[in-house]
Amino acid sequence: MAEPPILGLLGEFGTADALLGAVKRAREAGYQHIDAFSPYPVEGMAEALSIRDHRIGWLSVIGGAVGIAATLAVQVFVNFDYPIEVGGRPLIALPAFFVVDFELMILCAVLFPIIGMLWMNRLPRLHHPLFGTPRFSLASDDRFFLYIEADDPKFDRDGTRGFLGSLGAWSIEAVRP
Amino acid sequence: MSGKRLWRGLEELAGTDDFRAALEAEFPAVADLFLTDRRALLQVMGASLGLIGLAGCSPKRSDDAVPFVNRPEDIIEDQIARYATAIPFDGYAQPVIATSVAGRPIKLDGNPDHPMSRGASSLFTQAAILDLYDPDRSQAPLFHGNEASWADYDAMMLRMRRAWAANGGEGLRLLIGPTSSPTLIRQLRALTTALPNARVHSFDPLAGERAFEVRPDFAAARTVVSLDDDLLGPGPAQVPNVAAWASRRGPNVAAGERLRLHMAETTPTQTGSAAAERLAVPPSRIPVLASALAAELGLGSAQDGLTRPETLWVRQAAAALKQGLGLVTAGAHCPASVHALTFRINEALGGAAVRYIEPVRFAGAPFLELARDLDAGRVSALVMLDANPAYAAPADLDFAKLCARAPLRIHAGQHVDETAILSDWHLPLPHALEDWSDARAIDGSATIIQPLVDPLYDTRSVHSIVAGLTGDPAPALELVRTSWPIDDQAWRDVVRSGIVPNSAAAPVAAQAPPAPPLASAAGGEVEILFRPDPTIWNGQFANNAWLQELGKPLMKVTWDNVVALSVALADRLGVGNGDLVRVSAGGRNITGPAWVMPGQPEQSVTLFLGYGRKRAGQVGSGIGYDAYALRTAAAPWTTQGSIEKAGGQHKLATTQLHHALEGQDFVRTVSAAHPRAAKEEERDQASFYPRWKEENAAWAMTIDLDLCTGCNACTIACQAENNVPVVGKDQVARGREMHWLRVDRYYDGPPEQPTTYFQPVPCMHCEQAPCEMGCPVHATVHGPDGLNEMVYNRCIGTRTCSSYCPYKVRRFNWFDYTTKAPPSVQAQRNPDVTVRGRGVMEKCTYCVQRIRGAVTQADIENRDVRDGEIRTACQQACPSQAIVFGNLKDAESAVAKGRTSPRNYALLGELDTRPRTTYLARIADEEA
Amino acid sequence: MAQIFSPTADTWLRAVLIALVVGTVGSLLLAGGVARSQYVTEVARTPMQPVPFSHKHHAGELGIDCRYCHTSVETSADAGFPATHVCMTCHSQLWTQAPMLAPVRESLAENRSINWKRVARVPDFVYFRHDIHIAKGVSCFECHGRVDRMPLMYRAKAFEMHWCLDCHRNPAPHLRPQNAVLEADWTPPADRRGLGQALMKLYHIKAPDQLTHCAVCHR
Amino acid sequence: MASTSRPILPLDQSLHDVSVEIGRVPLRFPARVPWLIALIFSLALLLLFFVSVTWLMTWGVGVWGLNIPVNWAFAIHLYVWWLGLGHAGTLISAMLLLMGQDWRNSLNRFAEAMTLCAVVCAGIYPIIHLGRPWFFYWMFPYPATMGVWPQFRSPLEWDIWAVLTYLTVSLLFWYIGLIPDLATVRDRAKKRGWQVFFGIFALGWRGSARHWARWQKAYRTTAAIAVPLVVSVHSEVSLLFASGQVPGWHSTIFPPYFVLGAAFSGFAMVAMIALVVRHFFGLKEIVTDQHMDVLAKVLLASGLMTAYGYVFEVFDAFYSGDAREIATTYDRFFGMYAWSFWGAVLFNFVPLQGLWFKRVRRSPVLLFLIGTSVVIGMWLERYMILVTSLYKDFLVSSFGEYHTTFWDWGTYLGTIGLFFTPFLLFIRYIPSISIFEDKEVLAREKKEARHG
Repeated sequence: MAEPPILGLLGEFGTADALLGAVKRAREAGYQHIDAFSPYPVEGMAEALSIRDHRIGWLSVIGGAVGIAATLAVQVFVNFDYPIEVGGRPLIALPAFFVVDFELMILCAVLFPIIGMLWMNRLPRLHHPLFGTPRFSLASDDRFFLYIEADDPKFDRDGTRGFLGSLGAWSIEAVRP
Repeated sequence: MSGKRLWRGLEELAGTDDFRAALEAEFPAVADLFLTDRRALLQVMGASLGLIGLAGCSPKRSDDAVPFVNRPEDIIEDQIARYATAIPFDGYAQPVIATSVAGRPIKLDGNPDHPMSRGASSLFTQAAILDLYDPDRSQAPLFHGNEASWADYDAMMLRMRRAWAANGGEGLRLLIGPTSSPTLIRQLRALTTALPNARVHSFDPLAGERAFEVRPDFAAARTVVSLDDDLLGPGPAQVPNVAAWASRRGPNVAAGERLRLHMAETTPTQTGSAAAERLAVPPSRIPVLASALAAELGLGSAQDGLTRPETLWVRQAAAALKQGLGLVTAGAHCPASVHALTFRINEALGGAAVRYIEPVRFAGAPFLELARDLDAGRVSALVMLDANPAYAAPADLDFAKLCARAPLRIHAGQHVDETAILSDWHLPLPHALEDWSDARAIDGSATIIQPLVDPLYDTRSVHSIVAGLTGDPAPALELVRTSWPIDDQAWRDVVRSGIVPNSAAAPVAAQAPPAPPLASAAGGEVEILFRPDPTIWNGQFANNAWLQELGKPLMKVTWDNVVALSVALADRLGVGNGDLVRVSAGGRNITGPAWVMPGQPEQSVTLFLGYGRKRAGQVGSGIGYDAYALRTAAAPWTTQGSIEKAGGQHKLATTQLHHALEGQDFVRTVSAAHPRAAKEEERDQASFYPRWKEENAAWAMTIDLDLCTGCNACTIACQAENNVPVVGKDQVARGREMHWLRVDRYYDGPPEQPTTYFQPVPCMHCEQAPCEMGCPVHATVHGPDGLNEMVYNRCIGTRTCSSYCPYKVRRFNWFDYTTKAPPSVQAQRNPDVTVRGRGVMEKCTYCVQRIRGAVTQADIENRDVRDGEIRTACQQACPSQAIVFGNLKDAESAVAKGRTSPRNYALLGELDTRPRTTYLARIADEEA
Repeated sequence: MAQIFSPTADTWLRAVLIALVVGTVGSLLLAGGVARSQYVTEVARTPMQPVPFSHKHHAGELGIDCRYCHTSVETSADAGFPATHVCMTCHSQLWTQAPMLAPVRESLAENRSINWKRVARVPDFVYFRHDIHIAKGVSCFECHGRVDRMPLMYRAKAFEMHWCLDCHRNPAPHLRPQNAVLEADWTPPADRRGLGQALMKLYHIKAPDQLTHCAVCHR
Repeated sequence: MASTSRPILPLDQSLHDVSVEIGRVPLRFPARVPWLIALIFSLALLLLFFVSVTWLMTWGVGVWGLNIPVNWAFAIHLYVWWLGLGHAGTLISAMLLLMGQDWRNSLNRFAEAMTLCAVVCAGIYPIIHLGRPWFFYWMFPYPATMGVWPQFRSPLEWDIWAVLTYLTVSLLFWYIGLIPDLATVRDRAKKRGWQVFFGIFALGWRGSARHWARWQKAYRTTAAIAVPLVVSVHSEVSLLFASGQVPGWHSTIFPPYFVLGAAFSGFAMVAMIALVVRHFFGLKEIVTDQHMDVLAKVLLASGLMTAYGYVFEVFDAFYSGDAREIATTYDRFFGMYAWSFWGAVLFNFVPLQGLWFKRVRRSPVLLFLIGTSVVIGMWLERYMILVTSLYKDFLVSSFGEYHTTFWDWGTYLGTIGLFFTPFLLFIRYIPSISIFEDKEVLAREKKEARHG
């Protein structure tokens, strides 16, 4: 009889270090499509999963640039669109303009990375197969999970289950759609 | 004449029902919780006058366009018409040019063609327009307080006339307020001839002791010694006096030629402030000084018992007089003996600088005789014309009781006042702009008073009323016309020009008046003086909100009269400003707020008449204390009495809290030694900013502090021109007065003998304005012609501009000060100036409406604006012509010349705001 | 643990988020639109007049000069409305019994004004002057539209500030020679631009900064 | 790291305990009664706020004691004060996060929430103090039919943007930091309603390593930017005054002077609130005396810096040699409003000196009292800066006086309600202390404890 298809296997660990070790071992074992879940960011996990993503930082830089440029543009435009003398000050009074420029630079430098982060994380996502697995709720409490996806080339239902067991997972669950 | 037709046009405007509806919608009669004092003033009254052109910050407005049925040739809906006429003030004509828009008179200014005005005007003239629209004016005849009709009155008068015709007017007494109207005088003479037993009495609470009119001629004088004569102060002669005085000072007069003023006075006045040598003495010393001065000039024996300052002052005055072209004047209220002395002194000095003319005003039998007759029950009918004895009569006469002795009492006046309620009949008189009349100016020259509008209410001219005593009440025009036997062409010219050619009184060879013995009995604890209030005068202006809210020239107190006492006396009594004091004399006493008056001699107290009115109207009733209550027939001007602390405080609303110059150089003085007013560092300061390109106009103003006498005419002129709202005592006390142009007054030196400075402060129109920089919405910006423009409809009320303004000339509409004003008051508003709504900032605009008007006109004619073509309201009113406005780009303009004067300096110049309004420093009076 | 949300929840959430964004932007645009709509600007508003006066007939077909009724247009800020007797100069002869003209006759008889409704109007705080505009060759039709084609008078232009500014910033294209100012069917010459420039000089039209600063219209 | 040399959290608790201890606050609320009392009280004040504002809108700003020359007083003074209180939140959170000061974790969430509420209170004022508030949108550049634009040289224009930016950034910073904890609470919630509520706001956070990585970058970036923001915002507020020539305002030391004062008052506020919350919610294990001790030290430090600002402002006035600056300074010492100056000095700096002693720093009561005194002191200082400068500026003739009215106070007390109502709701329904960060710290400390 064919078992119902699964999306992957979820192994539960007790500590951050255990998880970290498990992840490293899994990589060594050649697993590609894996993810780790923890109640707090675990030091070294990014390296272990070789996540190298600098786009957030750049988004902030871009945001800042866009913010300041746009504001300055508006300020210059309105003063040319309807030039009015104000207190004998020059039409384009950069020192005065710059305060607002700075504030909007900051605003955009914050908005861009945050929106970008959510976008790249594909959030918000209220429904996710993982939420269906009974013990996963502990991921936000004090447990640590290693997730090996079914579409991983090396994935083999029983083999992987065994592998997770060998990593010392307290529990192993199948994630179903 | 146009008056009638104009009014018909206006009636059409006001008459339609749609219009009334629109009017109701525009002015809901909502009582304003906060402005309690003003609330009364803001009650909506019926008369729905022209709403046309009344601008406001809200775009809501009636869509109606209501043309004439039959348009008169000389009027277009929004076009301005100007007519020459006159406003009587204490009987004297104040010559004016009245401006009216679509038949609504909105402004009064001096008549440039009249020698007694030369285009200038006093604060009273400026404020008179508001009286026309006073909602409290009496609107119909009253019989025992109930509305009656003229028909009823005429019926009654018919019976009386028969009786009088029979007995020659037995028991008929007229009591008439000060008047110089040739027509009225003619009528009164006719009446007394027709009814030989009738008598006409004069009533003037401010009547002086002078035998005839003294016309000091400053133009011919180099030294003027004034014995308590407030020549430059408020009064019917203020404008010509100040103008003449100014003609002998200012930039065009050589240092040696400058008029030098020696003043001996009790309570400080504007004249004293302008004097080179001011001596503060109690009134009892004035006669002594007079005879000492006479002695010094070789008339009579030398006086002894003078104090050192007195001796010094007399010596200096005499010395200056001896140099020739001298003139000595004495206050109208001084005892006859002093007038006799001054007469002799002037004779001795050659009398070059003084002329005497026959009294210009009607002199009837004394009021005291009337009182006696009333007491004796010899009066059967008492007709009181434009007089308010019930309020202003000497307290010891108890006029109310006397009055009751007359079986028939008729009162005619513009208000249902204290006297009206004692009378059987009250008859409403028209405002001077509503009916025909005539009057003589201070120099005797006559003016025909023509109406600009038909009477707003059911009034009848005083001429018609007097005519009604002996015959049919003919219309005023007819009566006036008959007094001037000239052909119609001449008549039209006279009416148009506002002056009857060569009607000025010719000088008379006056003979020395009898010289009664010098009476100077200083008894009692303090000497009490009675003086007319500087803005409310004898009480006739009590219901004029503009004058009520105007700070008194030297005290800057509004909405109140005070008890002025010296610093030393205040210390002794342990009172400060606003502490209540009780002043007693002759068994009577009044209680009023004390005011510590620098320069007031120690043992003297000054009481100001005009307040404490019971029936002045919603504005003027029940404020201040009634100084008349202490005044006796025997001693109307000075008396002896005592003063004590009454306990308690009275909240005074002053527009200026601090008075000492505190070592600052806001007001500067130049002298031969130091001719330059501006400091070195203040000249041509560098700037980080590139200059903006300017058009061919750069508006600017100079104010000559050497000529300013602090008379406040500019402030009221500005208020009338620019729809400046009245906010009431409570708001003023909170520091929220709205005057665009204020006259600051500073003291310097010892409080017993201070130097007094006046400084008018309008908007400075800074070239590098701090205010503009602060506004987030471009509501106050700079025009290419250098104006600091204030755009009310763009203002959101952040008030940053005011926070940044170093001169604090900006005013804010903390509440809705405008839309709840009675329609009649709104009808005065200048349609060329936006009426500011709640929550917007406002300030002096250099009368931008006048500038734009002239510039646009010049544009239409493809020419440049001429120098002097644009005159700001303040400049136009100023009697001493201290204010000059014009175009800096035009090197020939008066203002450009003034800018180059070494006396020119900028207020707070060190801030580098580069004001367009600059000041010309005072010139020190060189030592005699 | 069980799923809290069904798979469709995400769709809903996204829908809501999008709706929020669209809603905010949309409402702003709407506000802007309303401010420019006829409802606010009252363009084409045709108020009910006491007498259905036809400019088309009088000005257009009969070719009566504008100034015949609006007498003060050249000399005053206000163009002026015709006094009743102006109407009666003709209508005492023509259509003397026309019921349509009853209000006019009553007005004259009872000496009561006719209550015309203003069609073109600027707010109270705007000080517009007809005389200068006429003097500088700005035609009536610039602001009032082709009244000679209006059976009943309606507002032709949105009297908004930026509309005034457009002309004050660049008057040349709106200027006409004096003889054409009141000319309804004036056809500009081929070289309109050149004419505009010439008239700018002829009329001594000032530089834009002097025509657009606040005090020009606001006092 | 320095501060972890001594564990900041007690080691005898498990990660789970942390979830329980904090998570139970929203889910099974401990201190119902005191919370309810507090809420009722602040709701009453909120009512007063609405009454006052309605009154204000009905009649105009004249209902306040303002006048010419003192045409800015309570509104602007409280705007500055509230904003100052707010700043500490951002500073504690951001700056300390960047410096890896673990002790922040138990405090930052209050602090940030407090910032939000304070900024709202502050942001209200610049709008309601307008003469015609219904036109406030004229301050934004939008294509108007008037064709007129805002005036970007105006400090008030700067102000609007600064406050808007600050509000948005604080909100985002607070919310982003909150997401993982919302997930925790979501997963522990039993009632369906709570699950959905927290579920939606947790945005479906799963704690994936990849998410954590990006999240950390974004969070730290925001933090890094928030610090200069705080400085810029209050500097800008100070320019509101320094841009005018008014003596007592026109000074270059204003920006740092204002920023320091802001942080000072803010730290005081945080300390007070932390003490109260921990007392009522029994969070002694999370917000430890150790935390309060460090916070007290920071308070002392910022207080001393502010004191330096005072000294230097006076020095500055005399050093400038400007007669008017000197006059204003004298007037602050001895003038009509001297009480506000000396009051500020007294409340700000005298009790503060107690913090030199450990016993005081560790005593909740004393620390609370000192905090209160500082908040009052800074209130007086802002008042002093506003009124003493305006009421006597240049021309002797236009010197004025300022007297508060009932509605001045009504509006002010009202904003206190506006501050506490949302704040109380926050601590009631949202994890008011960072759960995951505390776990992080705890885990690390345990590890360090293990490896000696």
